[in-house]
Amino acid sequence: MSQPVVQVEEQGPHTSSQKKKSSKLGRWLQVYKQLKKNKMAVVGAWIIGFYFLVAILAPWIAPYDPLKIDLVNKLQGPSLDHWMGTDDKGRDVLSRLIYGSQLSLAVGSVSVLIGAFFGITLGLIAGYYGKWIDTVIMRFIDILLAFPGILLALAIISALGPSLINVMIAVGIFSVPTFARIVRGSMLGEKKKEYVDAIRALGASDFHIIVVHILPNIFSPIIVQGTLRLATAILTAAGLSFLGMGAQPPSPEWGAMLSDGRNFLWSAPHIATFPGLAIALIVLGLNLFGDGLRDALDPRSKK
Amino acid sequence: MFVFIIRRLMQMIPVVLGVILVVFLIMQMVPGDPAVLLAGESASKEQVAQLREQLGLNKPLLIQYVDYVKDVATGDLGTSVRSGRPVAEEIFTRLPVTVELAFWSILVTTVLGLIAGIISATKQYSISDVSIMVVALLGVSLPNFWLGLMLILAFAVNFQIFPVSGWGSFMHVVLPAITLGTAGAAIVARMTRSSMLEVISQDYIRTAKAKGVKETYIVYKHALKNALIPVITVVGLQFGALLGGTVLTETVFAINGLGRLIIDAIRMRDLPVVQGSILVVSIIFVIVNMFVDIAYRLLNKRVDLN
Amino acid sequence: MSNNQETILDVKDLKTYFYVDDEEVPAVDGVDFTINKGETLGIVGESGCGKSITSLSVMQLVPSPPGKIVGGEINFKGENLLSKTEGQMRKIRGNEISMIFQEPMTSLNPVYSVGEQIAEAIRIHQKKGRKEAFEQAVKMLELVGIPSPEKRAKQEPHQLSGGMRQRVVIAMALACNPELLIADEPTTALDVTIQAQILDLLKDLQREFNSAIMFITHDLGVVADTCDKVVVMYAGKVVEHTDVDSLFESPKHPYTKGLLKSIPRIDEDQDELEAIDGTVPSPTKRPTGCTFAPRCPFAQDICHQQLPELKDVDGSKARCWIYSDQWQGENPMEEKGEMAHAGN
Amino acid sequence: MPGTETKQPLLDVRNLKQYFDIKGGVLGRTVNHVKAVDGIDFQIYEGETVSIVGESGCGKSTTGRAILRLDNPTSGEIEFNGQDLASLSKRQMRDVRKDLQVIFQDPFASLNPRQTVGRIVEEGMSILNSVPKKDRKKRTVELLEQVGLNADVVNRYPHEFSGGQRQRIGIARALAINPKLIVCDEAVSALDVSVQAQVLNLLKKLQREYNLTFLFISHDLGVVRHISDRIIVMYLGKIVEVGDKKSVFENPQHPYTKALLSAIPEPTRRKQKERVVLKGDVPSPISPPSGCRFHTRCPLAQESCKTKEPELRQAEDGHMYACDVV
Amino acid sequence: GCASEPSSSASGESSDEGSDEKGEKGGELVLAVLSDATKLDPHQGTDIPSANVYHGKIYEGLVKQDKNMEVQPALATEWEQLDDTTWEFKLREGVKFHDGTEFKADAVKKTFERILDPETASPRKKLFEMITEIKVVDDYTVQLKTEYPFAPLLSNLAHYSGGIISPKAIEEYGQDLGQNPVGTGPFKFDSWTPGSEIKLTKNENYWGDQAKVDSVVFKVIPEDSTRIAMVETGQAHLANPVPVNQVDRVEQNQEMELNRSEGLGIDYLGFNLQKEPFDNKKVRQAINLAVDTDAILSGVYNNVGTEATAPMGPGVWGHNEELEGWGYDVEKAKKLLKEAGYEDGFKTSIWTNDNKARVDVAEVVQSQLKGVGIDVEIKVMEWGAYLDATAKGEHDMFVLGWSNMTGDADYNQYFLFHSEAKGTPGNRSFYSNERVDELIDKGREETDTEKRQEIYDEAQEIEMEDAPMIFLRNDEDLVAVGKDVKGFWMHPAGIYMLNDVTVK
Ligand SMILES: Nc1ncnc2c1ncn2[C@@H]1O[C@H](COP(=O)(O)OP(=O)(O)OP(=O)(O)O)[C@@H](O)[C@H]1O
Ligand SMILES: Nc1ncnc2c1ncn2[C@@H]1O[C@H](COP(=O)(O)OP(=O)(O)OP(=O)(O)O)[C@@H](O)[C@H]1O
Ligand SMILES: [Mg+2]
Ligand SMILES: [Mg+2]
Repeated sequence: MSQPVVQVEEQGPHTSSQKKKSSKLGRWLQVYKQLKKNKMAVVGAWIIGFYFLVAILAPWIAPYDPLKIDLVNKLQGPSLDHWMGTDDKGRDVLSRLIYGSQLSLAVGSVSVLIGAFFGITLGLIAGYYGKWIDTVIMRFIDILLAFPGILLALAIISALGPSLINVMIAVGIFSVPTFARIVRGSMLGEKKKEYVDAIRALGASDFHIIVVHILPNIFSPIIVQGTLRLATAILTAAGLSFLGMGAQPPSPEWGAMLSDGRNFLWSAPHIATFPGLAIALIVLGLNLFGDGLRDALDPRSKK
Repeated sequence: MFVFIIRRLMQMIPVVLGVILVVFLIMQMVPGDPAVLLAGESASKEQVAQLREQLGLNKPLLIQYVDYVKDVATGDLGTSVRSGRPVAEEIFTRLPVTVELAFWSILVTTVLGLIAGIISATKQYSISDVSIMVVALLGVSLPNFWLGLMLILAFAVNFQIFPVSGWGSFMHVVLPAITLGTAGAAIVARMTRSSMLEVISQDYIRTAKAKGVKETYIVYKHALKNALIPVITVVGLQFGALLGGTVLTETVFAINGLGRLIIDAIRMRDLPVVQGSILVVSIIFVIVNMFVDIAYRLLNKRVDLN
Repeated sequence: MSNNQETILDVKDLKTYFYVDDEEVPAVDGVDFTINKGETLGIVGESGCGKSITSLSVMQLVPSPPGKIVGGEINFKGENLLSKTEGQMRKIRGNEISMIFQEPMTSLNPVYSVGEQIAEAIRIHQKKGRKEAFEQAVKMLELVGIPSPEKRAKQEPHQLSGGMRQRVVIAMALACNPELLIADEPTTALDVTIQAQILDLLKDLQREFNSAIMFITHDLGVVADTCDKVVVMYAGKVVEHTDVDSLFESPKHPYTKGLLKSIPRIDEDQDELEAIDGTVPSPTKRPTGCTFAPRCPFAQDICHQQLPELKDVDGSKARCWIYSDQWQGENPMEEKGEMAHAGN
Repeated sequence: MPGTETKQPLLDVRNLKQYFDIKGGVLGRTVNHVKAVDGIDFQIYEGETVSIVGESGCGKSTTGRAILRLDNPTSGEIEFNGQDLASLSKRQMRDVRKDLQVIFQDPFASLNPRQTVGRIVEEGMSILNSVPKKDRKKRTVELLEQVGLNADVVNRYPHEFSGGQRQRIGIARALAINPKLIVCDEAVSALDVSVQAQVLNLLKKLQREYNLTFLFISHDLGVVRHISDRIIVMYLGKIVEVGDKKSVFENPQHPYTKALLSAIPEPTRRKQKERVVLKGDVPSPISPPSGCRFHTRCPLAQESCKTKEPELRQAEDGHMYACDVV
Repeated sequence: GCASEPSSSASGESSDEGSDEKGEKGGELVLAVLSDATKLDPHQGTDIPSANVYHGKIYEGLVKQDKNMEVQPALATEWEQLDDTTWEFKLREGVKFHDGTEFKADAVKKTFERILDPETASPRKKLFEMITEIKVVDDYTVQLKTEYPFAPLLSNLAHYSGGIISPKAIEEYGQDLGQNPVGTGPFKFDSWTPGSEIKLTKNENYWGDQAKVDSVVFKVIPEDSTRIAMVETGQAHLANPVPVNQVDRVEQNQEMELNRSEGLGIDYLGFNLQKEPFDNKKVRQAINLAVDTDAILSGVYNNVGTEATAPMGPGVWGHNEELEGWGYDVEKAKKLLKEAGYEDGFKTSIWTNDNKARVDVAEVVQSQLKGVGIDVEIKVMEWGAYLDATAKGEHDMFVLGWSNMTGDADYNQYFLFHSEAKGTPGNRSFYSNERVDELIDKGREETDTEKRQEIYDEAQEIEMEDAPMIFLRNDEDLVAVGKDVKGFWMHPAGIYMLNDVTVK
């Protein structure tokens, strides 16, 4: 019997164990479709999009100069002139929030990038090489993880001094263990797959295998983690600012605004309320989106 | 199991040494000379030099580290620059407060989280599921310092049900514990839910159904115990977040615990106190995590016990 | 060969569909078969053809939301199970019909001792006390050939080997002496030497309990070894329903025949296997007409256009146009079938 | 079958051992080993197909992986084409790779889901630079057609294919660098019988065309009989019987081989042969039984089996078995 | 000397002062305060939170100042200046320390010897370093000899570092005296939970009028809003400080009232004269003109405190009444800048610690200086680092306050403007003017009050012209007082006066 040339017809799932893996474009298209079905994720995406838009358009949409002090008009409640009122120096809260979005998103993104870069690198190396390399790296990660909550970030800031840049570094370092663990875990699973052995059998270098073959395949959990971590980073940075360890005045960082506003909870609650809501909303958006993304990327969650 | 506990204890040692090292190194990066600080503003150069000698600041870093580890091992965390009292004393007068706060908060986290998670999972896609999950998401998203302020505004100022701040009675605990426990409760609820749902889709649940076991019985007997296993780890990790959160919560509620000690010490550049208290909190966390690990092993017998 | 002709299970035109991403997946799409008391019915077919879903449908354990039994009848001892309430079904499950699953590793609850898990079924259905049920569970373990059953009963699944776990699962299924036992690939995950043990055990137990067995497998060797009758499924449908002798001696459906020829044999040398071309169509994209037509060497126009009926052919049933009046030309099966015989 | 006596073997495995560490104890030190492969010898000659059969966990895959140097063997020599692979450095090993290839079991895990079929097949050529860049595309298409796939599949992704088709892609990848020896680790086990038959036919055809040598790992004796020239039966990390296909199947010597053969239910209505049902489970390779490893389950076991480890002994020409009783 | 939190002094008229018949005796008085004490040792204290716990409560000095800053007898019943450098004090008889020791001349001697002892390394030594001898004449007579005629001696003795310590306690506790204070005052030290609270109990054996409450608790509540809310909800009787932005909240509340009292301190924005361009007088003057201190007083300080027209406020003895502030004149400022060669402005920074009001000032000044083209960056540091940096002269501009505990010009002039006091002691603008140094030295020794006033008038005039700093406001102390509290007043030096306080 001669070998038939098999026409590749539209093939669906063939066995129940099959995981949905797809081509680059097709894959993201599928993820997008999946996401679109998740109403919560759509809401999250809208929120995130809105914030980014606001951050980009800040100079054009902010009604006032966020730093313009106007002591005569201080502590005004929301009005037509000042939709969110003014703060204790008469600055327009809305304008400050709008500009603050740039800071919060920048702090969040940069620190997540820092954390992701080092975390992914460490996780990949630990997971791929295993043995003592793994032990050394993971012990180091354990040490970082042994600092509860934002304490590590606080310790770092206490050494570097408070500033937004240092917050990025501190929160970045604080995020390293999370990424390292996720990546290592995925790596352990992925490196056992036969395609990795197949590539090794072809004589590919470790670097080639890790970067070209494995990394793209474990990217989903990294993306999901990145989104969720962004939320945490924004919260942590705000917390540090709240403690006076973050953004320096007069910068309209939300945590710092909140910290300022707490003195006026009684007389002018709007000053603390709006930045609080702004933080809660973006964090909510990121969480919603991250969750949706996780579901969309997770083949098991298909209902 | 015994071997495991011993091994886990031994594993703690390098982690604790590492934590000490990290704290030690970070504190080395702090600008300013500790001797100058400790000597006080009016001290002469000679006095400072003498103090440097006395504190061993002239020695190589590594020796300083080893000395510090030795001191820590004997319970000597140094002397507070600001108050002149031993750091250990400063810490241990505040520790009970933070431990109590942490206890109530973790209670809020666990109890609330578990109940919500179980309801949510068993009534998947129902109104209560959706609303619990929405609330849980909010809980994760609210900055806890803000939540604390809002709770004060609402329950202490407007309704005057609870005291604004301070410590001592049960009433004092309520608002801070809620503030601190909420985020964790939300996370535990989500984790419980997904873990429950995951377990419910397992083969052995199908086996139980094939035996004719009742649905509720399946949930509480077959699923819950398995579902709790990953939840325990999450609770352990939440405990860490919670300990870190005390810094903020204690500031908001003016509770004189370790968290505030740290923040104050950072503000005052009281480095021995910063160093010591971060160390103590970390060690507590490491110990708690060890217990969590052990509990996890006990529950999850599938994990290789070697 | 059944020694008892009373029908215990009669499945008629069973249809179980899944609804995924707004798509309808007809996993089981018109399945008919019967099982008599004390007899073993094998269900064979390639992966994804709907064997497991058929069995879960009988138990009414099809995962739902996505899945739903959309049509047909499942008559168990004359009563349609589809019209029973969940409470009534619970009384049947584990008691009158019980099930052995494929994966012995995952079908036991990891946090309870195996004795407890067996006893649970006994407690539920026989209303026995905890202690009594446990004792009976130990007896069951002994029955399935587990050495020192008292000790093992107190152990948890992770302390047992794969073969022992599968025995536990069998003990659990037999604990209430069911009239129908559904075994979904009970040996696929096991090594051949262990498989031989389990198959022997099942045969012994069947003799003892006189249960009817619905035995799902993809291994025709196992079918030959254990079954009295066979249902061959292809793409959600029964293509042949026959007794085991005629299956191997004169398969009626081209698919069955292809399957038999594809198997490399340990008892003879073959230079080349007669493989079936192509692949199984995906359940969402099944061809119109006979689902096997695209791979069938004999397919004619009608095969691509219309779905044939499941028809009586020489005491067997087959779903093929060859046995109808519309078929043009002679029956290609017979000729080839003879060649196959010649090869034997 | 080629004249095996005169020729130099392509692959000569001598006393290969592969132990995996088990960490434990208070300090997490190595407290024990999984003796996955515990001293095996065998040869493969050019152009033949040698199969390794045995139950799960007996060390089949481990042997294959050691030969491919995917794991570094604990000890022993693996002489391939006159070179001892076990002693080569990572870099030196790369030069040898072009002669050694592998096809894996799982059609879903063995292809990188993020690469196009074209990339997958081309990868080996580019890593080893065995084919000039400009010719790679052409060669890829050729190979795909060789294994029965259309040329237009190059831009598709693995998930768009069925299991059998994926296995063909894997075969094309292995062929791309013109290897001499291909290790097929359960290459058809995950496939449905109808598709398995297609792939088996394909492998046979390719062997004829390219004069390939196969080391075929499988637990399915039917498949093994169909494809191999010679057969190695393993039990708990040891070889218990080696010989050419016919003599092993028709005249098995070792009680384990006999039991294995008899345990397989045959798809026929002819009277099933008398079965030798083995008692108990396969012992753990961490602490394998002393003496003859099979003695715990062997129907013929004698007192001496518990202590004395049997040597491989000759039954007939090239047919050897390790049992002192039969 | 020490730059401290804006503190204050004043002759604050308290609401129901003296009307003790209204309140009931007994009970516990709870004060919500910002910071915990550091050391309850008059010789080690540089901070008002500590002083507020012991000064006038646990410890008393030989003399004290009343609400008008007049010197009054305390542990000394009378005194006499025997010559330019010798002072004789008659001590009160029948006074006992809390530990039972009798108060006699040796206690005075031991106390002052301790503060002067280099071993003690007292940061307050400067207040008494001119004392060369403490002579015990008899059990109840002491003579103090000074190196040179020193006019402000009595004021300094009234300072909180002048508290007389039990000689037995000095022996017994040594360096740990800060945790075990033993004095003669109306309250005894009871307990201290660091960071949380300090409790004092009434001294039943007090020589003077006994305190009306049984005990006093200082609760540390760092959160501003919380501190005030505690008074609002009755959990505390007094809260201090009240941040300026909460003035309205306190005033409008039924549950509490605001006690305002003029302080002796001053808030200022300093320049680092060692750095360009602040070494240029014109630049400093220009900035003085460009900053609208009125707007800051009303906008940032919420009109708490008064406009500063001189380096020290009217409450301080020696205040120059003739001086006027620089006023606000942007045009003139620009002109001066042009003359100085900074027509296009320059870049600089304002340093401050993380005190809300100071940060606010920095922000407002930043915004105002933008108007004359000066681009300012704000650096907020924690207190320790800030003090360190400003003492070393790393800063450009800086916001700070200077409290005046003695109410005398010297305390202000010497520490803020004398070139000897550069850096840590207090002159953080590194100002140096020979004439001013000369005048301050003269002022210390001049005993004739009129002449002394003239000396200080001239000094302040020069300082105003030299403009090493912008004087932002004269302090005012704010205390939130619960409605049940009667008899509270705030000493101008920023000390709570609790002796007459009653609570319901
Ligand atoms: N939960 C589900 N959601 C969607 N489709 C499903 C689900 N379960 C099964 N199916 C589909 O139903 C069809 C039949 O599945 P089934 O499990 O009965 O196959 P099977 O014959 O048992 O195969 P195998 O031999 O692999 O066990 C498959 O094509 C599968 O894709
Ligand atoms: N990396 C490893 N670490 C530890 N043990 C291993 C490792 N790889 C294999 N083993 C063990 O070595 C033994 C032999 O494994 P191997 O995979 O070679 O078996 P096999 O014959 O291929 O089995 P199967 O038929 O299941 O594939 C098994 O007991 C296995 O658990
Ligand atoms: Mg199945
Ligand atoms: Mg294998």
